[in-house]
Amino acid sequence: MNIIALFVSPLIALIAGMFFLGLSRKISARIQWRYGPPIYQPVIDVIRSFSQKSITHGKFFDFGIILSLSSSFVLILFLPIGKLCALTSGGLIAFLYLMLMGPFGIALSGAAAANPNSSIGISRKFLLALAYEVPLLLVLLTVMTHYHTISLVEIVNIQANSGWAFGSWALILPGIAYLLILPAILGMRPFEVVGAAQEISSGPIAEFGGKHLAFYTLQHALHVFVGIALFVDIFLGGWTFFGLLNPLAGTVWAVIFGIIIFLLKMTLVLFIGLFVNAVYPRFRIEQAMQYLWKWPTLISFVGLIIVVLTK
Amino acid sequence: MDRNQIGKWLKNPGKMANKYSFHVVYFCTGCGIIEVPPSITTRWDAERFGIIPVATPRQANLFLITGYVSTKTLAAIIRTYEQMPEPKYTVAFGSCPINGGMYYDSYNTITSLDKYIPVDGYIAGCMPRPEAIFIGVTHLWKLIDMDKADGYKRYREDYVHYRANQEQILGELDWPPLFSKENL
Amino acid sequence: MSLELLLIIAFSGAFLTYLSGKISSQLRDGVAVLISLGLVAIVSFLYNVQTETVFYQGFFGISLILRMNSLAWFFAIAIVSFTALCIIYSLSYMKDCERSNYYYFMMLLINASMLTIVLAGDLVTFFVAWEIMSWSTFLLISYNRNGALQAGIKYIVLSLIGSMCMLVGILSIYTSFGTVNIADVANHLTPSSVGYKLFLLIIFSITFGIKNAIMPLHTWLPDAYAESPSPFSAVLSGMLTRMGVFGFLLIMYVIVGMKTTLHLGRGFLSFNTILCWLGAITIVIPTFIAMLQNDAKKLLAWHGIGQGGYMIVGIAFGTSLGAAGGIFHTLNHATYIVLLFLSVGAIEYSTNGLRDLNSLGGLFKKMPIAFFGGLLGISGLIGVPLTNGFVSKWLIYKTLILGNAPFLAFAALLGTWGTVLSVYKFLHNLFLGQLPEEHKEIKKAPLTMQIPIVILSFTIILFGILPGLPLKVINSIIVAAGFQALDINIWGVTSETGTLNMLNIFAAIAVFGAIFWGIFKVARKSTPVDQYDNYAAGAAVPKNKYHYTVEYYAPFYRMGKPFLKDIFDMFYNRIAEAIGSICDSVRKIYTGYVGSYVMYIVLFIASLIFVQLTWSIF
Amino acid sequence: MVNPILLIVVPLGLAFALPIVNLISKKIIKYIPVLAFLFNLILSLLLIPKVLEQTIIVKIGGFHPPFGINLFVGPVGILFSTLIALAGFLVSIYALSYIKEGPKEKYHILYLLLLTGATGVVLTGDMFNLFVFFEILCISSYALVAYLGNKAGIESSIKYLIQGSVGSSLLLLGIGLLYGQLGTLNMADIANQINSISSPSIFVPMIFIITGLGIEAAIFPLNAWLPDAHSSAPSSISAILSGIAIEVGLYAVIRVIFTIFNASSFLMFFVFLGVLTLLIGEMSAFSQKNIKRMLAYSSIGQIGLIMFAISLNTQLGISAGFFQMISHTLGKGLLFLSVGFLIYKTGSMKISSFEGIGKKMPITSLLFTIGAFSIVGLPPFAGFASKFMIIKAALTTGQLLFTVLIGVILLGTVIEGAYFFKVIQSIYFKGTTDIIKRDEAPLIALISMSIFVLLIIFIGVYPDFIARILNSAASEFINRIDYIRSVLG
Repeated sequence: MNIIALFVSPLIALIAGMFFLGLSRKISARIQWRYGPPIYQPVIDVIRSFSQKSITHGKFFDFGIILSLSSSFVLILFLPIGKLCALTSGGLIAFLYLMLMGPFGIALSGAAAANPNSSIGISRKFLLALAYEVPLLLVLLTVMTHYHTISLVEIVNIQANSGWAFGSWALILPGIAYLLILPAILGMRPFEVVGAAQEISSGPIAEFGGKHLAFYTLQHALHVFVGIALFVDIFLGGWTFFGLLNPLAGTVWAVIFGIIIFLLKMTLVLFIGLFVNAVYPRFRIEQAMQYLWKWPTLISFVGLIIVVLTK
Repeated sequence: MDRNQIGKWLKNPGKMANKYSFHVVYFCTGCGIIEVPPSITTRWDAERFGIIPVATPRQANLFLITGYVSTKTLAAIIRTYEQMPEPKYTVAFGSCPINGGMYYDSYNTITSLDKYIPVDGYIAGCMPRPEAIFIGVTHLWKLIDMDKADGYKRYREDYVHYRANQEQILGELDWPPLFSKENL
Repeated sequence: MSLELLLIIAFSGAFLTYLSGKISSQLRDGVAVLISLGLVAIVSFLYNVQTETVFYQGFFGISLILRMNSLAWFFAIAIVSFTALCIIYSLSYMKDCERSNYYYFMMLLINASMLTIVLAGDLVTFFVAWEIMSWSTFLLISYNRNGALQAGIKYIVLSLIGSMCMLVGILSIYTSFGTVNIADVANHLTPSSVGYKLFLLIIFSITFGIKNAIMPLHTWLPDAYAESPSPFSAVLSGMLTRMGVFGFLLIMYVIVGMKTTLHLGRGFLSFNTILCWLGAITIVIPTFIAMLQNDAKKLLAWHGIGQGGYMIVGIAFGTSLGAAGGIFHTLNHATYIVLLFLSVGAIEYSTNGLRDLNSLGGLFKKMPIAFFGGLLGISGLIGVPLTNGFVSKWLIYKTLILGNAPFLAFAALLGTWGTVLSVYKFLHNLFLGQLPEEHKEIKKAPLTMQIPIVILSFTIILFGILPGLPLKVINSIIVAAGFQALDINIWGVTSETGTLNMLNIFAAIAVFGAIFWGIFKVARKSTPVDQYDNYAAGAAVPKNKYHYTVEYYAPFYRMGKPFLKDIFDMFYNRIAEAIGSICDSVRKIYTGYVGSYVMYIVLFIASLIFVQLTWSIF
Repeated sequence: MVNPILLIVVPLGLAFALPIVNLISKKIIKYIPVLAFLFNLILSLLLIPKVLEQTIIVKIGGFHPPFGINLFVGPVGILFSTLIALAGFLVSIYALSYIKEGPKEKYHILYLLLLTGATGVVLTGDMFNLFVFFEILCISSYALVAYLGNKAGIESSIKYLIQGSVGSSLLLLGIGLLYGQLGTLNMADIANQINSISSPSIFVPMIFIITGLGIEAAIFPLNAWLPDAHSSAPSSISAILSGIAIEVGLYAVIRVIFTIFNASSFLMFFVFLGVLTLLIGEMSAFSQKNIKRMLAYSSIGQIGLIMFAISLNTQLGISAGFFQMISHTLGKGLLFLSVGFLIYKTGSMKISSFEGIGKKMPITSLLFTIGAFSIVGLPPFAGFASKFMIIKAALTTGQLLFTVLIGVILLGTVIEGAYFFKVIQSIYFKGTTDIIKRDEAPLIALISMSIFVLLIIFIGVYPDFIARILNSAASEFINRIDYIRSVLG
């Protein structure tokens, strides 16, 4: 199973991630009363990027983006996609750290380019990351404390009984907090300050063209995938759906349907983010930080206290 | 997408992708930029052709020059053009880049953009309507299919010539030549 | 090889170095390197040796003892190795500096005294070595003059306060039990009262807390780190400050004993919980203060404080995982902070003493070795997987989360995310971004400066991928302290509640890295361009007109600056000022006027009579 | 058998012989103190083992005490006389190169007299003799303080003189009152009879004597003369005043309290007084700009520490106090001596003028540093061992009060550390970074100071070397009956 997951889950993640990118463009267009691009438009973009002759600001410029993409793929291996999970070593903590490496690689690469806009973008990225990591860490700690495990797989499996985490009411507040910070994790509006195209020429990736841009797009797709999948895994029960798959237990079909259920759940969550994305303007970075450190943090903090007290 | 498209995709995916994914650097050079917002928003929705604006030339493959080009802007245009990765296409929008338009005798407006950077297609008019942009894009598709949108190649081949023209009008350029003898 | 001989070599080596410096500087360099490497060799031969010798009885008849066990060996090998690397580094860094003989002498003296501290089998030896370390450190902190003087005074005053506390503690043990032998003291202490144990723990915690710079006793550290010569800053942050950790281990788990320490008090008001929380505060606040720093070494110094918090949390939490994590973090922190200080030192060397984050940048092409040192160093500091920092932090997080201390875990994790910001700023403002014109031509860092950086970088990766190597020793330490043994493999830690397999992660990253590197190579070749050829809305990026790394996290500064002040430092400064003014007014007792002096005599007689009449004591 | 009286007679005789020698040769006179104290040192060292076995009572003129005057050469006496001889010897070596101007023969006479007086005070067993020797000590020090003849010297000498005279009068009054009531001046005899009279009538002489001696002993608040006198005397004399004179004064105070009046209940007051003296001394020294005043205030602090230790009234406490005296003599002596040349070369007593002197005079600066470390109490120097012993003594009593006072004392140590380290910083790490031509103190002075350093390190590392004599000295104070018995037979 692990061996299969090793090959399958990166593929699923990549395809689903690209699909989500395309979907989000399409949905946004529809919300704006446009026809919108074909859903496979991101794939075309990636191919186009690959075909172009990019520039490089040196070896380190290349290194950063390769590091970013490959660590994003490693991250996928730690994520239970349906019932597939290739690596469990280190649990959610290792996962958190690996989540850091993607943006970190891009930051290194962008800074090596020495573009002022990249530097500003990276600075914003890190500040935004700090801003949303505070509630995110609280949320994850709440979940880990509640289930008393650091393993993502176990968290998913425990939820199989009730179908989702909200069966235990203590986790409702962290769930809300996660939804509040989800746009920030995905880099969507109103938290789109990092790659603000209009003011800082898309920030960290200002110098990325050709294959660098292609790699970045893939990384971004994976990032979106991970951000949503994490929510699905820790709150919506991952592959489980209120005992729907119980009759199939032990068969290959259970795995396949598990993945499908997982992806459906993800799509659902994505929609929530997209609606917010489509109708909101952008926060300034200070506003974003203040917002993230106010409501989501407060909610998740209260959630953590409740979980600690009820334990 | 129809059947024969698939064949083309398999044969030369890069070219096809370039066709259907125009990332445009909208350089707000002149009054023509006023026609761009309608074309990318709800009314005409350029995104259905894969055309989206990007913020930096590094990510773009289409350069839309919207309106007259003053000598001062020319420097920025050349710089931006040179920073775009190949393959890249230039479309001049409005009559001014073609022949100077109403600024034909202005002392600081260049009358023919083609002398300084290669232009793959012109959209004439003052101002052209947004529909004209789409017509221009479909023409560009055909040119790409026929490998005739080869402005960037011309630029490489005739770089000495272009650079001389640029220096003639701008004086000493404050950036090094894009192509030195080694990488020509 | 007996332990006395080791120390004799260490101490006499220091003097020998000084004397040979009088003859020629090359000879001195040779002797210094030889001595430090020799110590590394000797200590590594002592692996797995358990021995104890009484080496001196002339100090008030107290048997002074040297002892070697796994705890001592672990710290000893770290001390001598890091000092050796820093000595090698110093060869070129300190080449044209004044008083270089003195510098080497002090370095080796500090090395020897630290070695004595860890080998001490009784508290008097411990104290004596501790004090020698303190004053010699003071002498070396002050070495750089100017700003260093204030730092030195701050250090020595706090250090004196600490050692006075320890002196009281040691003598109270000595008078109570009549012995200072650590093992005997531990035996005697078992039946004594809880209050006395708590007293000892608190009084020693002050000492070690000052040395390990736990909030609110940290104020000496930022200045001291920033103002010392870089190789010494490295030793200072890597090992010398961590003598505090050693002290905590000693007092908590050897002298007072693990079972007792962990059960002093109830609930939140227990000794180890409070220490944990102090550690947590130490993690968070300094890490965020570090973001505001503009001096590369000061930034690292604040991180030094913050990382110390992890060790304290790990050790004080009192589980095998936590203790192992805390001890391992001590070693890891030493590797990467030494590496970072050496990298900064290389920059200082190349740019003639610049370490201001706002005026450097873009050095990564000019100084690739220092850059990779810095990169790996900050990766370790953050705890990026595959570096050793990850493993120890993982151990600490895991024990905190599973030990139902989510708030402590939150503090620890938050510290890490704060670290990311400030160390990225560190890397960016030094190495990445644009290269200022004046640094186009810089001095090349010589080989002796690069070798230690390479070795340390390699160590970071090695311990990151194969953490089992040091964890094996650490396991025996924690077992000796009475903890349950961990299931250590060469690639990580196994347990029912979560396994860490660094080799897996390494393999995954390596495979994916190779795949994408391959794809990257196969894809269309990219054109190399100059660093200044980048997009700024069609205009040229001005050279040297402005430096965009200034105020790197400007929005955060605007928000955080009012809150992120070192209030403790201000508080202490106020106290120092107050004491100064009190002293001044006390001095006015001596008026300089004989009449008042004679009056004092009369007053004295009067007070004697008063005492007699009131209390009839005679 | 060698007669301990030679310890007094030889320097005294040489002091009087010195003017005659001066007539013969002016060059030779400066070697006379050296010889005198070398003799004293050797004699004292020879006497130590004997004294430790059996106290020596020298009956002057063969009259049996209490009728005759006697010398009591007990462990305390021999400890002090060794210390005096040692310090006197080393400082006189130092003075060979240091005293170059002024009326040299007077210096040497007064120097000999000063130390003779000190030796006399510690060896005598007679109350009036104590007064006489004390006066010799004081008067010669008044004169020596004014030796340089400058305004500050004379002013402080007069201040010293006035306070000293008040003290002497009080001392004389006290002795007179005692004599009037008991009809004897022999210390053992007074001690023997002290309980026979009512307490108010011994209390009054006691406070007079304590105050009188306390002025020389620099007990707070009787020490106002000290900063002036110590700072304006020549450095060699400052070393003796700080290292010997005030400790001899303190010895006298303690002798009076312990042996004569048996007023150990009074010591509780002295504990507080000691701590107060320490704090006042250290705090006054803290912001001093003048190095010698700083050292002088530091001496006050050290005296407070010694007082505290001795007032603990335990065997351990008293021996710790003596140990502290030894380490203070060595440490402070070294500091004053080294500072003497630092001042000589820079021409100023301001601490700020020492900036960068560490390059000019590396060895002298190093010696100063070691002295400072020892005074602050850093291992492995003598000051640490003595401070260790004091704290141990205080903690051994097991009383909470002493533990708290130890805290206060250690605070004083921290303050002391702070100001000494500031000086060390300005010596080494301020001023120019250029290479300066060396201008070191003369070799002979360096040798003398180096012996101080060797002793400091040796005692610091091997305190057991003097443990026995300290112990018996402490028991001499504790066992008052033994004292009386051994004198009166």
